Amino acid sequence: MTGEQVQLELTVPSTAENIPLVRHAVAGFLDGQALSEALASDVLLAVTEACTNVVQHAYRDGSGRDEPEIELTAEYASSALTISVRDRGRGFAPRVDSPGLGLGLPVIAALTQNVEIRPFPPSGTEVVMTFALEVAT
Amino acid sequence: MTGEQVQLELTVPSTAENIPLVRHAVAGFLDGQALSEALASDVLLAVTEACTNVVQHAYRDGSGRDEPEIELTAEYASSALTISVRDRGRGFAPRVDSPGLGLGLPVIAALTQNVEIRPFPPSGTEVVMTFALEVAT
Amino acid sequence: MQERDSGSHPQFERRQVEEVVTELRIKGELDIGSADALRQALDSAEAEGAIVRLDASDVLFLDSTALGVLLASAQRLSARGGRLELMNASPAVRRILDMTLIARTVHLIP
Amino acid sequence: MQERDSGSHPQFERRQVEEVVTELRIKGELDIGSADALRQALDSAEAEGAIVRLDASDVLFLDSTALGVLLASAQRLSARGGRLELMNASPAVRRILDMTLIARTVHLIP
Ligand SMILES: Nc1ncnc2c1ncn2[C@@H]1O[C@H](COP(=O)(O)OP(=O)(O)O)[C@@H](O)[C@H]1O
Ligand SMILES: Nc1ncnc2c1ncn2[C@@H]1O[C@H](COP(=O)(O)OP(=O)(O)O)[C@@H](O)[C@H]1O
Repeated sequence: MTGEQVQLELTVPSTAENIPLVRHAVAGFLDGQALSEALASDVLLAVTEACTNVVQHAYRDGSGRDEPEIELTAEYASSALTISVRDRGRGFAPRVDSPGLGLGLPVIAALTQNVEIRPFPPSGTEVVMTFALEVAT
Repeated sequence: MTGEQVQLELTVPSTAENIPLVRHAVAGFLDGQALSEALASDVLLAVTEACTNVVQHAYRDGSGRDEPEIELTAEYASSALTISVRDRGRGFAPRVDSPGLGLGLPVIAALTQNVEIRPFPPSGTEVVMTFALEVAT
Repeated sequence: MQERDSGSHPQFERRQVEEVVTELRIKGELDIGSADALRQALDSAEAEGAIVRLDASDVLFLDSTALGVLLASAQRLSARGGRLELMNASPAVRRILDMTLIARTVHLIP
Repeated sequence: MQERDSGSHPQFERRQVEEVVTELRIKGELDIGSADALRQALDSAEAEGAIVRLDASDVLFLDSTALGVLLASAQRLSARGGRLELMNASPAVRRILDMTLIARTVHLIP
């Protein structure tokens, strides 16, 4: 370990019950870093929203996958924390019948320095969230 | 003009009536390029959604700006079309009282190869949409 | 088991229903710039009866704002036992309709 | 001009109102994993009266899914002339409340 770049990788079944588990894992990962409490809680909220979207939307209408999963990578470099949440679901698609309030993506966008949404081949979605770290010398 | 990279830049007052105008300008810009009709109409839809969000959300509660504007840049390179929609509004923020159905961002994400949302300093929002072009020789 | 029984001895009933359908033909682009006009046109059509059929032959563009207006109308109509139908949608218009699965609320006529 | 007049000669009325408030203290993290439990707890509280006060002292986390549950409850209560109140929100909880301006629907008690 050089202390330059620290990584977390996590794959869990895509279920509602696993959302707190993922959040706690990320919290543990962040604990090792010098993050302000406010930033850490923003990160946990954004991660939760992204993972909740996987559970609610990605594998709807049983997209062929036997074992729907959430994949998460967190990477902590000197100036930014980057967290990617991926699924192998049906791909990003709007829903007029969403059970949610439509606040997930806006909350993520409001909390992050940058959010990217893109296909995750062959058919899933990747949401990459970047958080600017406080200036660290 | 080398034909390698073609650009469109556009700044219009942020009003509902200007949305078709922006769309038509982009349509005109795309006309010069070899895009399939299906891709072109996806682009126009995504652009419309992003600009509509500026009109509906960016300058709400009069964010100090005398002349709220939508700024758009379209850049056509050999393998991708990149369109950036920017505002100088209050910054991205979720709304439980949004008048919309919450379909704008999801529609954009579904239509694009990649969408990025990020702050546009000092206080606005930039939405960068990338469309993969059909393989052109 | 009653259901099973009637399942194996199917019965058919046929009747004719007279429906009054209000057709509304729309020409132009439907977005936030024309959403109010669309809303008003639908309001007037709804006042004539509970079944409204939009002819979208000449709708060149339709976005999520317009979709929201259609959806609201469809919901009002179906609450009255009616429905909103949409016919002759172009490929561009179908794209957003399909994408959002709105066909569950608005009745698409191919 | 009647309004102007009463404005320049202000009148005051004071009365006492007896309210029954159902307080609900929540402990834990509120997300999609606990949304059903939250919904049920609110349902039961709503059955007791039209004013429900959540004590969020021990709510360690609250996301947009939980917010949706609160909002639905707040709307049901206010339709009955009541309200949903939330007190003792931690900074992390306040963050999402402030961000979404939910305070217009849920009454925050500082
Ligand atoms: N991982 C995903 N896979 C497929 N579709 C998604 C995914 N995440 C989000 N979406 C789509 O984006 C929409 C908006 O998401 P969001 O803003 O979180 O609101 P909500 O989940 O409340 O609908 C969802 O309704 C869904 O249609
Ligand atoms: N340019 C912007 N500036 C500020 N907030 C925005 C902007 N674009 C979108 N938003 C926020 O994101 C939310 C989701 O946008 P969208 O998916 O288009 O749904 P809708 O516009 O129907 O609410 C909006 O309700 C708003 O709170």
